[in-house]
Amino acid sequence: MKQIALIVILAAIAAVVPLFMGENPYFTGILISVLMMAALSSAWNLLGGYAGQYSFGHAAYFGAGAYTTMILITLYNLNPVLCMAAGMVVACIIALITGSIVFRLRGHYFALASIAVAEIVRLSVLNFEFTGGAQGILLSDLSLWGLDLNSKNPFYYGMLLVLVVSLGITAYLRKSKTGFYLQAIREDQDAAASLGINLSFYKNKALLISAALTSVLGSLYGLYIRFIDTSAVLDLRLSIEIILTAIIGGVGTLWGPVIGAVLLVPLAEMLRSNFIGDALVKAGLVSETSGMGLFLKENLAHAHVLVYGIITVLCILYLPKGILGLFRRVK
Amino acid sequence: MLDIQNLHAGYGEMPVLCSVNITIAEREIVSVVGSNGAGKSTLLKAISGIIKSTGIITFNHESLRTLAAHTIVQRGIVHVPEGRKIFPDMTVVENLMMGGYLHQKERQINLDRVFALFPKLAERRNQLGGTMSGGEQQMLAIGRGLMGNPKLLLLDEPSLGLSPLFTEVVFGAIRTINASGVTVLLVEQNVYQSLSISHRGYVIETGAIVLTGTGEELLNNREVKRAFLGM
Amino acid sequence: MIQHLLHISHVSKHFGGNVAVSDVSFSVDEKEIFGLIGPNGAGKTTLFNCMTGFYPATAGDVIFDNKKINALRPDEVCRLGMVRTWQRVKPLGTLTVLENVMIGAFAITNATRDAEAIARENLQAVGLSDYADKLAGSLPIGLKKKLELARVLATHPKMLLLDEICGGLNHTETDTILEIIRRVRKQGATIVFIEHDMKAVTSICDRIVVLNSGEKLAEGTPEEITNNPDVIAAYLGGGYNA
Amino acid sequence: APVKIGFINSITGKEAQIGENLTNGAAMAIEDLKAKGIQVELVREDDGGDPKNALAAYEKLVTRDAVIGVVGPYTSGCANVVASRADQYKVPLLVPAAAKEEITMKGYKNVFRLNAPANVYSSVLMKAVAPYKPKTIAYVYAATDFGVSTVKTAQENALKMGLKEVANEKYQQGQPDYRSSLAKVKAANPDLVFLVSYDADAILLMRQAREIGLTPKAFLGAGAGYTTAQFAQQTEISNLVISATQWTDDVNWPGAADFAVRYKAKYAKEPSYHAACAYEAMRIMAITASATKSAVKLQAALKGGYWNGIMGPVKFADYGGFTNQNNHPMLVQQIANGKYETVYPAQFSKKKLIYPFKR
Amino acid sequence: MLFFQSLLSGILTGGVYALAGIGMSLVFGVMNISNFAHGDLMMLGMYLAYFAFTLLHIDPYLSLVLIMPVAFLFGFMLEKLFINRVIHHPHQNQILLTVGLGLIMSNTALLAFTSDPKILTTSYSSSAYNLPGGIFLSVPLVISFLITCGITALLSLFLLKTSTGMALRATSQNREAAQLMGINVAKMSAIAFGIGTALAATAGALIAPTYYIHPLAGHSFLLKAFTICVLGGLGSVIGAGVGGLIIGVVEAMSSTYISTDWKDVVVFVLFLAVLLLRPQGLFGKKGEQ
Ligand SMILES: Nc1ncnc2c1ncn2[C@@H]1O[C@H](COP(=O)(O)OP(=O)(O)OP(=O)(O)O)[C@@H](O)[C@H]1O
Ligand SMILES: Nc1ncnc2c1ncn2[C@@H]1O[C@H](COP(=O)(O)OP(=O)(O)OP(=O)(O)O)[C@@H](O)[C@H]1O
Ligand SMILES: [Mg+2]
Ligand SMILES: [Mg+2]
Repeated sequence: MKQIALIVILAAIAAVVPLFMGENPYFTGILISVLMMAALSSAWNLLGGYAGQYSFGHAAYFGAGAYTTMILITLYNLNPVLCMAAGMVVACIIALITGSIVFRLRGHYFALASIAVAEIVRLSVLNFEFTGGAQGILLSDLSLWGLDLNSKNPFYYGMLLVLVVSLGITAYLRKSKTGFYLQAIREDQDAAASLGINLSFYKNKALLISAALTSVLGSLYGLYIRFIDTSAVLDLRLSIEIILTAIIGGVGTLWGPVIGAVLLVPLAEMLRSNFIGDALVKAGLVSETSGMGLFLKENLAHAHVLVYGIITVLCILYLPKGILGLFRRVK
Repeated sequence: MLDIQNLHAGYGEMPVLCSVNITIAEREIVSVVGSNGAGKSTLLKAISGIIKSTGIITFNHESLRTLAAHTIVQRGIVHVPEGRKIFPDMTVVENLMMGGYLHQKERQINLDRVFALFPKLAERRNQLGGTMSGGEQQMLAIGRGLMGNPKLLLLDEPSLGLSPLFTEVVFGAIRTINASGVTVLLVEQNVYQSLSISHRGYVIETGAIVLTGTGEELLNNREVKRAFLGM
Repeated sequence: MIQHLLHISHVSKHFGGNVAVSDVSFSVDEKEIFGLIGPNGAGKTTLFNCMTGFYPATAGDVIFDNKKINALRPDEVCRLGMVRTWQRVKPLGTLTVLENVMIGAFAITNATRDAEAIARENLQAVGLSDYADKLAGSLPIGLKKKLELARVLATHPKMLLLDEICGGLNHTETDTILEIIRRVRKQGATIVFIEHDMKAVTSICDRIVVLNSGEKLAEGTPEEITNNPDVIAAYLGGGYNA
Repeated sequence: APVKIGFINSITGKEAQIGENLTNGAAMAIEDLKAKGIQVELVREDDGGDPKNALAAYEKLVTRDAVIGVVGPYTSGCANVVASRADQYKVPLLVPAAAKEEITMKGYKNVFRLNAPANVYSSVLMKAVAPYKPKTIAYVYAATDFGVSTVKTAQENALKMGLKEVANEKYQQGQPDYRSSLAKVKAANPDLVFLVSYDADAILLMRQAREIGLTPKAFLGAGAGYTTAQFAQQTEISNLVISATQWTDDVNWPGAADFAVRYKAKYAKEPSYHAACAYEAMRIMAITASATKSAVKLQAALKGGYWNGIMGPVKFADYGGFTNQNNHPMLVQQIANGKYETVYPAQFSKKKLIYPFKR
Repeated sequence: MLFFQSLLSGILTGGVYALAGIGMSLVFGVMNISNFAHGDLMMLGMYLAYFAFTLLHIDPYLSLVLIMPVAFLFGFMLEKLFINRVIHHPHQNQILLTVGLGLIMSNTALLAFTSDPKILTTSYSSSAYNLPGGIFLSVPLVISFLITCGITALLSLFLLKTSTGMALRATSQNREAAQLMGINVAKMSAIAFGIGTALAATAGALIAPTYYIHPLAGHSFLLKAFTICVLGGLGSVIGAGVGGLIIGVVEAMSSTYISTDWKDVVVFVLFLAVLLLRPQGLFGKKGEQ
């Protein structure tokens, strides 16, 4: 109950943020990315964090939403909401097929089988014609059903809504029979089964919810960027990023994914845009023409993924339980 | 031979043992008895170096406390852990071979000795350890310990899950082993049998030694009878 | 023909060339406490695994409550009212003791609050109340056994399969467990009891089946069994005096 | 203060190897201009090949950094996404090397492109070999946007020329073994083998083609991997391979040869056509921006301007469905003993095409 | 003809895959870690071979003598500095640590060697044995296939017969018990990771003469290596060897008889099918804890 209240309060605060921001598309864009990643990783967390089924193939559901929506819109100009619903159905079908195959496997075998399924989806999309194949799908119409695609606010609220739903489901499930059952499955599948838990039913339940949420985010992403191809929405990198966010925030916790996204997404963007180097130069701490300044400007641009890697490693070494784990310890 | 003074140990922030003092002389069988959760296994783990502890543990006048677990084994202290911990994907023979990891030269002799003691293991020599029955695994674990040429053998509930017939065999084997010059520290729930074969015993309660005496004295102690023997 | 709650009919289980259970038959009546004993590796645990859907039996049938349950999944068997404990305990390590038992209780209720109440009741019954908020993984072996028991009790089963639930307990603690089992029986449950502690077995069981190398060696009352020369030779040993 | 312009490029990620050529070309342009007293402040952004990042980069450049023009991005996907926003922010985008036709076919006022789009790669190659009357063709190409679009237009051209398609092998990049696909091609015995591959894949494919003894009348490489110095240097496999390119160092466009010499001195490697495109795009953008000093005027100046540099005459025109597209004449080159020689069109070349191919 | 050409080149390529898979399988088996940096370690081997060739003029296959110990030490050190510290952590943390290490390695290589691919051209890089019937066998692939077979055999013997090999396996199955046998488990993990790294680097060096060398070049092999060692059964050296051959042949065959662009899909479908029938992989053992 407390958690639900907290979700509502934070969501309300997040909802008014755009009102105060005015026209700042760059900043709004980053916030959208944060919300999207938080929601993605929260949806993943239901399956990965609670049920302990480390899916490395969540990009497949994201891609299913994005592709279904974009194909239906470019071909039939359907209402975006209908498209999203269709995307959800497609994602759920993929999830059911995936579930029936991979849920018989455990541990590493499960993780790698989930990658295999996602790769099959990716390669199929790449090879088929109707999906745009390697060329991807570009959405050129700038207005859809009265929605101004140039405005970012609809996407901001869309992502926020999915995040809130995902957190709400998590908070509710955590204290319910399903939540306990998922955790039991995570701890010991044999013990769980012997206590009357239908393993495949509960794993599939978690997977379906997770996949459906993920697909909606994919649909929103497609409409937001207006261009998708397999490397943007179906890549293994995306799946890994989702997991990374959850782990750095705190896996199997309600707020971990949110915290992970709030930290990682802006960090990645700051590194990408060389914000840190620029800030140092602007603050006059480093002269632009000095060796250090040149290094920051010239090399850091190449090195931002390197720095990201270093930060990942440090986080895993020093915050193994995620950032939430850190607070727990302090408390 | 083994001298423990003022030993403290625990898991994370939770203390389990407080101020434990125990001495064991060469060629003795010493039992530690106590109810569930008293800290018996923890005591053995502290001696074999699996968990960290503070205080003094010396073995033949050398301090063990700072040594790593695998170095302690080299000194001749072999710990047969609770719950057996056999290597599930290795065959019976391979499990035993691992027990003799530090004593490669005597492996064959030791292997024959173990097979003589537990013929069932010889029969199942190529079965995967993980598929053995509970009691079979217990034999394997003890056999594996013997492969390590122990000077001091730490046995954690060796009769757990053994049939009555086989429990007798194992207690007999412990005597034989002891007679061949190996000192034994025995943790058992089977209080009657273990105290019967022990020279001395300690009673541990919530992490502290509360009583000590010869095996016989303890068996006849009122408290012990009430608490452990259900009399 | 009398209706038995459980009927094991010609069950065999092979692992490759290894015969773990071979053509075993027996029946258990309602409200009975039924002992299953035998030397190590006799096939007792394997029989439990075949009864509860963890292994498919190579041959034979398991009939429970007039239903054939051979091909059912473990969770289906549990929901029919037959539930087992694990010889190699399986605590849900990062959940608390209370939560572990709640998982059991969810078999009969959907409400979290009810589950908690049932769980607390059963923790009380086995004497684990003080440990309710500890992580199950950190319990010592003896208490883990008690937790196994509490967890299955919380499912309110018709039939309990207990696999060496007293292993690792001393006599006094064993007595408390036996007391609990008697009470459960009084409330209407039937129990199949695997144990090596003969004192416990003889004091509590109505009837006993002895397995040896996968085959049924003997069946009878505790007296009959403890005086059976075959059983003494194969299992009890000469030093045994009941 | 000097005007600010942005440069979005793939510095990391899968496309980084081509991105680096663009980085170098652009940097040389800025240096050259500086020497001539034309100063601009360049804000560089990496998109890592991800359209989401390219969009963030563009929005950052136009809203936070207040640049008045942007050069980039390199990949077609990124360029498409950014191009679709350019009219919203009204900051001109000059695409230096992305090949996808769509980018300049949507009528965006603020999107300009220097290089010739994908269809020209195939059409120019087909024109170059048409006189020799080949009968059959096989396609071997990477499953990427560029690969698929180029082969599509090649198929259209082939149809017009009456060529029969005898094999079509689309492959995933980065595999170590293409022998089975090539063996299939060999079995079909085509006159022409039309190839689209990235850098090193090209070398791999040609090595394996040689291994299994594939010898058509001509290997036609559409840009990318078949136009690198590294490829040419593998003389065992590269000799007589024909390829389409946006630029060569022996073309008779003003400054081309000189650029090649200076580039080589500075970066210790041959410039690729990507580098030349980036150089020229950055030069045009910087000169025009520093002269106009506002995005609106810059748009007009780009629209109306005319330049003649290392990429030949440049004019952003509207034709054949394109808007603001430089109708860049592509070149056909053939490798002779490790060197590229321009062989088509005749007005830009000194050498003649050698046909058929022989080992 | 086409059939035999595909079969043979599939087998030879499979040999290279196998080596990539074996290194990974070892790390899986002993440390129970999915090593997402494996591809980057292969990349390391490629560069080592490249520099040995261009700077020291050592033939890439000969340079293995140099590369293996260097890579072993590197892996040993990686384990001591990083992996070792997460060995008791949840599985997902270990995976992400290796993801992070992989990012660091590939991006450091990107800074140091730039993103220009390097081509290692030896006298035999594109030469082939011409078998009767118009079948061609790549010379470098034949050499590397033979080397792979040798390494696989030696490694299996090492794991099955030597006491260090057995200690490695014991460590993988129960660290605490292994400690009680007197095995220095910390050292065993480091050795396992060292060998895994050496094998990865060897695989990299072996394909260097027929492939290209690039900071991200190892990534194409990462998923293959995973597929192979899961298919063969985690921790099984022979399994990984066979798995590699299967994948090589299936790829070649499906590219010939189905279509080149669907061949990876065929491989993954086969992979899932095998797992459905044998959840522990082809050569995996299944013992309970
Ligand atoms: N890994 C662990 N982490 C945290 N606490 C632990 C751990 N293992 C044991 N404990 C705690 O330490 C205390 C002593 O445990 P120990 O295993 O030493 O008991 P024991 O005397 O051997 O009991 P038993 O007879 O049941 O084996 C118990 O309260 C237990 O909860
Ligand atoms: N998965 C398996 N694969 C192969 N053999 C097995 C497997 N599981 C059990 N066995 C064998 O079957 C026989 C019966 O084992 P089971 O565990 O049923 O014995 P048990 O009667 O429970 O013995 P204990 O009293 O020692 O627990 C044993 O010999 C054991 O080695
Ligand atoms: Mg204990
Ligand atoms: Mg058993």
